[in-house]
Amino acid sequence: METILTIFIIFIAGIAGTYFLGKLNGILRSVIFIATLLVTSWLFFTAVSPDVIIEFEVMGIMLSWGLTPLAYVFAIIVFGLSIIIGIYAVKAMEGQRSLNFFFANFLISVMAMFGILISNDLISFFIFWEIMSWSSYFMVVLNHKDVQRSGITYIIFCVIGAYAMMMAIMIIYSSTGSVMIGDFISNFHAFSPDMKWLLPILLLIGFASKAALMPMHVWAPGAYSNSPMSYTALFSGALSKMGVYGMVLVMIMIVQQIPDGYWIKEVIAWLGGITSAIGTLWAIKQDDAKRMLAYSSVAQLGYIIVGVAIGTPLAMLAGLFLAVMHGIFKSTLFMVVGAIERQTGTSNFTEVTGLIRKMPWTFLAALMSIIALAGIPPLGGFIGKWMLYESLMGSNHYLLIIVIFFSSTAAFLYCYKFLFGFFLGQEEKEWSHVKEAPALMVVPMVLMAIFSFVLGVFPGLILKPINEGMQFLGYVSTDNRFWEMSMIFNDWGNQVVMEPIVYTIFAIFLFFLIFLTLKGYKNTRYVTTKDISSSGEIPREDENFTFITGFMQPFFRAVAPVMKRQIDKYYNSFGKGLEALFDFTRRIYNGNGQTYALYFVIFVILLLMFRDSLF
Amino acid sequence: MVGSPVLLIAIPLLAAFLIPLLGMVWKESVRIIPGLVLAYLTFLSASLYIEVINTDTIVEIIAGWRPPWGINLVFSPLTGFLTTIMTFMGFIVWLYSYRFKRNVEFEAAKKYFIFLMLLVAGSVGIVITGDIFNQFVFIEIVGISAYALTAFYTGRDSAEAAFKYLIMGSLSASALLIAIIIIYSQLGTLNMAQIAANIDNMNPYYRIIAMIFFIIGIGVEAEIFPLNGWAPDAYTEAPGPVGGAFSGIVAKAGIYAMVRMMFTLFDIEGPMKILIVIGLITLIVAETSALRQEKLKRMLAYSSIGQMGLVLVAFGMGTKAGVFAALFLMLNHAITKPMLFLSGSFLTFNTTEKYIKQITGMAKKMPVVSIIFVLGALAITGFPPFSGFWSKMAFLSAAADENLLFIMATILIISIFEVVYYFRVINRLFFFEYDDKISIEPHKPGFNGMIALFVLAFIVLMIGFYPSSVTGFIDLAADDLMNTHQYIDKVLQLGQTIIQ
Amino acid sequence: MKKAIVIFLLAVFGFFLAVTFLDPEFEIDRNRNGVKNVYLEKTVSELGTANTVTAIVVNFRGFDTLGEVTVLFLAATALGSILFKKRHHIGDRTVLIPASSIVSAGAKLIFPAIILLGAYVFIHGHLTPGGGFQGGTIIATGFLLMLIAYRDFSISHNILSVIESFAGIGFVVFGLLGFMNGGTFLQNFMGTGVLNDLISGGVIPIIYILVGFKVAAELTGLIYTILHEKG
Amino acid sequence: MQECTAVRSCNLGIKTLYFSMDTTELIRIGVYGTSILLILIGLYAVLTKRSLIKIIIGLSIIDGGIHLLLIGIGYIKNGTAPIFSPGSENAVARMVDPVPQALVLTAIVIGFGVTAVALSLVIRLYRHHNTLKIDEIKNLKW
Repeated sequence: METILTIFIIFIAGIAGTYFLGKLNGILRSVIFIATLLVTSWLFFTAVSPDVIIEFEVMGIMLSWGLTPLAYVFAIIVFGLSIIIGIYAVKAMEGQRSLNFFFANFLISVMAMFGILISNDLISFFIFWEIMSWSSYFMVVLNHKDVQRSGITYIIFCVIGAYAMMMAIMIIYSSTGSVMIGDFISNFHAFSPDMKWLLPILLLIGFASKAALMPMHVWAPGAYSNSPMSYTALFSGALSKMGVYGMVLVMIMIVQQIPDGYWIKEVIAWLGGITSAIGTLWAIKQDDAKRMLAYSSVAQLGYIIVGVAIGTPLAMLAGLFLAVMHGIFKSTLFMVVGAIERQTGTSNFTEVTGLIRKMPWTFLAALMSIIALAGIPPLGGFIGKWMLYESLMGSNHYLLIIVIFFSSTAAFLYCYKFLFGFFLGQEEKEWSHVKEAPALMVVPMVLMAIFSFVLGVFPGLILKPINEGMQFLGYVSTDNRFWEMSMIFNDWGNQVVMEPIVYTIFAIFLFFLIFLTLKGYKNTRYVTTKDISSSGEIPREDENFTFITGFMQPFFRAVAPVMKRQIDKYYNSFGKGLEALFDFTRRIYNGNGQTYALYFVIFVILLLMFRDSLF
Repeated sequence: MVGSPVLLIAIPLLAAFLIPLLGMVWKESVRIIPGLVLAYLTFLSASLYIEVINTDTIVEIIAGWRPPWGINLVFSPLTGFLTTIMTFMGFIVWLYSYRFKRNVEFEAAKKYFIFLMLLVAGSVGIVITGDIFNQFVFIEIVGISAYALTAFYTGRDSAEAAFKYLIMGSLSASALLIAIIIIYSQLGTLNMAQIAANIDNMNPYYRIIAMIFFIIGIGVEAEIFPLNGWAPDAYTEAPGPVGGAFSGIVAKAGIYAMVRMMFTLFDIEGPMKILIVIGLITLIVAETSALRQEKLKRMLAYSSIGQMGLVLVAFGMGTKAGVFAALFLMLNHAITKPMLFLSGSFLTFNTTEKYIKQITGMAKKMPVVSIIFVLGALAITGFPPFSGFWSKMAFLSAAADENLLFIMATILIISIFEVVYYFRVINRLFFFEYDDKISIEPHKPGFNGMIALFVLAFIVLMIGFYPSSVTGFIDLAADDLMNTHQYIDKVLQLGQTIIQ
Repeated sequence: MKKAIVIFLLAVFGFFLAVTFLDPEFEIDRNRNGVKNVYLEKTVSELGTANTVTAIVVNFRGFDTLGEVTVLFLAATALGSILFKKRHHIGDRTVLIPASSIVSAGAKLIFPAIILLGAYVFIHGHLTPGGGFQGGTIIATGFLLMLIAYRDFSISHNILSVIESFAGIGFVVFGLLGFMNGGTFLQNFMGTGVLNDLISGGVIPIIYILVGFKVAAELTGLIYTILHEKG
Repeated sequence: MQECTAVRSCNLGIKTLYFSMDTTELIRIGVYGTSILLILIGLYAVLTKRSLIKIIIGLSIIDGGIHLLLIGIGYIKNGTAPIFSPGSENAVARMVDPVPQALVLTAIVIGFGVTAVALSLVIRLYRHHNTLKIDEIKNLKW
C-alpha cells in the first residue's frame, strides 16, 4: 500500500471517527482528532518520498498523485500548523456548538490541503480545492454570525475562482488530452496565442481568489473574523497558502512561457503591492482584533504575492519564506485572539485592556508574533522582508518598493494597537477576574512563538526545503550558498550574520520585560480609563476613553481619500443591482395562464419566422 | 429472457385497472400493489437492460405486425438506461409516499397511487415506444396523471397550477398532432425508424415545419423556456413526492422525446443551434428566477428547469461527448433533484406555504434530513466529491472540445447564482438558530421515507466517489443515441425479413 | 390593445399554417410508400375484418387504443380525485330544474332503444362503421338522458367501477394472452373466421366490445360525477 | 436543411384555387381552410377570453380543427369508406386512407378526457376563488 493512500485512509477514518464516535464521548473525539493529525504527519514526514507516483483512471482521465519538492514546503506548513492548531483547538473549542462537526471538518480541510499538494494532475487538484472550499465555508458560517452576508460573499468568491479554474482545466484537457500539470507545462507553447493569455489568467483568478489578492479580497475580513479562531489560524495560516502554491506554479511555469508574460507578472506584483497597502490601512482602522488580523492577513499575502510575482530567485525565496513565516506568526496571533476571546468574551480592543499581568504567556506569544509580523530584526519576518526589499531593488521595482515599504511601516501602527490595546495600559476592574488561558492553549502559542524566533535566527532550516522546491521550479540550485543571494546570510547560509546583535537585543529585551514585570507591581498608580483629568477635558459619560479610541486620527485624515472608495461597496451595489434585475425578469412568469398561452403562440411564431437561422 | 419490454407498459395498466377492484376487498392493497408493480418494473427493466447491454437491442413488436406497420417498442442501451432510472425513481417515490400523509383517506390514496403508477408507466412508454403517435398517446397519459397529481390537494392553489399546466399541455398536444399530421401526410408512416430512413426524401420546408411543431409539442413536457410557466406552479403545488417524480421522471421523458426527435427522427448532424439557444435561455431565466424565491419548492422547481436547459445545451452540441455529458447530467439530476424535493418536503412538512424562512434552524430538529438536503444541494451545484461534479465536468469538457468558450463561461456564471441560492437555504437550515416564531414545528420523518432518502444519498455518494460505476452505461447509451443508422437498421430489418 | 396584438399574432400564425397546408405540394408526396396499402391489404387477408379502421384501431395500432382507454380511465379517476370531498353526498343535483313530463315519458321510451343501438354499434364494430368508442358514447348518452329526465335516477358508482375495471383488465388480459399464444402483445391469436360474419376477426370484436363497455361505464361515470357536483 | 425556399411563402394555394377549379382541390382547400380557421378561432378564444369555460371551449375548438385537418389528409379523390363488403374487395384503390381515421378516433377520445379534467378543475377553481376570470386566478406567480 502506498503511503499516500494510507494517509488518506487514515484521514477518512479519522473524520468518520471524530464525527460519529465524538457523539459518544468528547474525550474520545479529541483523542481521535489529535491522533489522526499526528499519525498522518508522522507518516508524511517519515515515509512519503517524492519519487513515488500513484496513477489511476477516473472516467477515462488519468490522474496521478505524488509529492513534488515545492509541495513539500507547503506540506510542512500544513502539517506543522495543523498539529499545533489542532492541539490548541481541542481546548479552545471546549463548550462551543457543533464540536463533532468542527473537528471532522477541520480534518477534512487538512486532508483537502494535503490532497491539493500531492495532486500531480489538475482534476484531482480541483477536486481537493473544492473540498477545501466547502469545508472552509462551513467553518466560516459555523458561528451563526453574519451568515447570509459574509458566508455568501465567501462562497461566491470561492466558486468564481473555482469555476475560472475549472474552465481553464477543461480547455487544457480538451486541447492536450491530458490533465497532468507536467504535460500542461511542457505543451504550453503549443497553445494558440489567445489561449496563452486566457489560461494563465483564468488560473490566476482561481488562485487569487483564495489568496485574497486585491479585487477578490473582499471575502477575507468577514470569513476570517467569523470562523472560530482555532480554524481561522489554519485558514489564514495554511489555507490561503494554497492559493500562493497555485500562483507559484502558474507564475513560474506558465507565465514565463508567454512571450509578453512580463506584463502579467508586473500586474500581479502591483496588485500584490496595492493589496498590502490597502489591507494595512484597513487593518489600522479596525477596532476588532479579528477583523484587524484578517485585513493584516490580506496585506501580508500581498507581500508574498509580490515576491512570487517578481520571480527572481531571491524574490521567490523571499515569497516562500514569508509564506512559511506568515503561516507561523499569523496563526499564533489568531490563536492569541482566540484565547483572549475565550477568557474575556470579546475581541474588541476598545473594551479589553491591561491583560499583560493576567495573561503573561499569551502576551509573550503575541509579542513575539507581532515582532515577527512587523519585521523587526531578531524574528523571522525581518529576514523575509529584507530579502523582498533586496530583490525588488535588484529587479528595479523602485516604485513598488515604496508601496511595500509604506505598508510595512504602517503595519507598525496596527501592531502597536494590537499589543497596546489588549495587553498594556491600565487594568480595568471589569477584567480583573480574567485568568491565563489553559495550558493546552498556551503551549501551542508559545511553541509557535519560539518557532518564529528559531526561524528568524536559523532561517536555513526552512530555506533548505524551499531551495529544493525552487530547483523543482527550474531555479539554479543555491544550496548552502545563500550568501550569494542576499547579504544577510552567513557563509553557511543557515544563520543570519547579525546573530550576536540579535542575541544581545533579545537579551536586553527579555531583561527589560522581566524588570518591568517585577517593578510594575510596585509603582503603579491605578486609575480607570475614564480618568483623563490630566488632559483637561471633560469626558461625556457615553464616551469610551481607552487609548484605542480615535487612534491615529491624523493618519487617517491623511489617507482618507484612498480609503473612501471601498471595493466592497461596488461589489455590494453590483450584487444588489443584479438581484433587482432578476427580480424584475422573473415577472415573466406572471401567474396568468393566458399569458403563458400567449408565450406559446409567440414562441411558435418566432420559431417559424427564424427557422432558417435556427435550424 | 426475463420478460418483454411490453410488460413495462402492460403490467402497470393491468394493475391500474385491478386496483379499484382489489380496493373493494382489501383497502391496504391500493397502497401496496403499486409498490409491488413498480418494484417489479424496476427489476424487469434492470434485468432487460443488462441483457441488452450484453447482447443486442430488443425490438419488441406488438400485435404481430412488423415495424413499419405495427407499433414497436425499442429497448436499447439508451432507452433501457432511461427506463431503469425512471422505474427506479418511481419505486423510490412510491416508497417515500407510502403513508406520506397518514390522514389521506382511502379514496384519495387509491387515486394517488394509480396516478403515480401511470405517470411512471406513461413516461416509460414515451421512452421505449418506436412510434410517434404512440408517443403522443403516452404523453397524454403522463399529462393527465400529472394534472390530477398536481391538483391532488384540495384547499390550496393546486387547481390553479393544474389548470395552467392543462392549458399548456393541451396546446402542446395540438402542436404535436399538427407535427404528426405533417409527417404522416408526407411520408405515409408513423414509425420512427421508417420516418428516419425516409426523412431525406421529405420536402425540406415541411421537414422544418414538422420539427418546429414537434419542439413545441414536446417542449412543454421538457420545460423549455417560454413554455415552462406551468412548471414552477405545478412543482410547488403538487404533493412533495410528486415534485420529485416530475423532475426525476416526467422531465426526463420530455427531454428524451425531444432528443430522439432531433437526433433520430430528423437525423440532424452536428451542433443543433436551436437546442443550444433554447437551453441557454431556459437555463438563464430559470436560474435567475430561482435566486430570489421565497418558497422552497418553487426554488427547487426553477432549479430543475434550469438543469433541464443545461441538459438541452449539452445535447445541442451534437457530439458524442456532449450526449455523454447530457445523459450524465440527466442521471444525476434524476437522482439528486428528487432527493432535494423529498427531503425538502419533510423539512416543510407541516406547512402549506413552504417558505424558506420556515425551515430556519431546522437542522437541530431534523439533522439527518437536513444533511441529506445539503448533500443534494452540494451535488446539484457540482461540488466535488459528489455526483454533480463529474457530470458538470463532462459537460464542460464536451463544450471545450467544441471550443464553445462563451457557453462554458455563461454556464459557469449561472452556476454561481445556483450556488448562492442553494447556500442561502443551507445557511438557514444549519447556521441559524431555531426560532419558534418563524420556524415550523418539525415533523418526524417516516421510516419508509428515510429509507428512500438513504438509498438516494448512497447513490449520490457512490457516483461521486466512483463515477466509473455508471460512466460505462452512459457511454453505451450515448453511442446508441448517436448511431441513427443502427437504430433504423435494427427496427426495419425485422420488417424486411418478413416481406421476403 | 391586447386583442389587436392577439389578432396580429394569429394572422401571422394563420399565414404560416396556410402556407404549409394550402400549398398544393403538401399533397404531392402523399402515401408514396405508406403503410396504408399494407393495412388495406392485410385487413382482409390476415385479420378477416371488414372495417379497416377497426382493424387498425384494435389490432395494428391496438397499443394506442390501450393507451387511449387508459386516458379515459385516468380522466374518470382524475375527475373523482379533483372533485373529491370528504363526504360525498349522492343525490344532491346541481341541475335542479325538473324535466317536463314529455321528456321523462319519452326518455323511458327511448332509453332501451339507445342502449340497444349502442350495443349494436359496438358489437358490429368490426363489420360496419362504428365500434367500441362510438357505441360506448351512445350508451352514455342514454344514461345522460335518464339523468336529465329523472332527478332521482341513480347509478351505483361501484357497479360502474367494476364494469370499468373488468373491461380494462379484459383488454390487457387479451393482450397478454396474445403475448403467450402468439409471441406478441395484443396478437390476434384466434381464428379469423369468414369475412363479414358476426363472429369473425378473432379477438378484434371481443376487445372492441370490452372497450365499448369500458367507454360506456366511464362516460356515464363522468357525467354522473359532474352532475352531482355542488359548485 | 438550409435550402428551404423563401419564395414558397408566396406560393400559396390560392393560384390553384382560381385557375384549376378541380373539385378535389376545392374540397381539399375547403377542409384545410376550415380547419386552419377553427384552429385560429380556438386560439383567439384561448388568448383573449377571460372566462375559464370559454378558454376550455377554445381548446376544444382547436382540437376540432386539428381533427378535421387529420381527417383531411386521408382524403383521396372519389374515395369510399375503408370497409370491405362482399364484392367490394377490388375497391381497395378507391378507399380513403384509414389510418387518419383511426388516429382521429384516438385523438378525439384523448381530447375528451382532457376536457373533462379541465372542466373539473374549473369547478375546483370556482369553489376556491369564487370567480371564473382567469386573470383573477393568479396566486402562484414569479
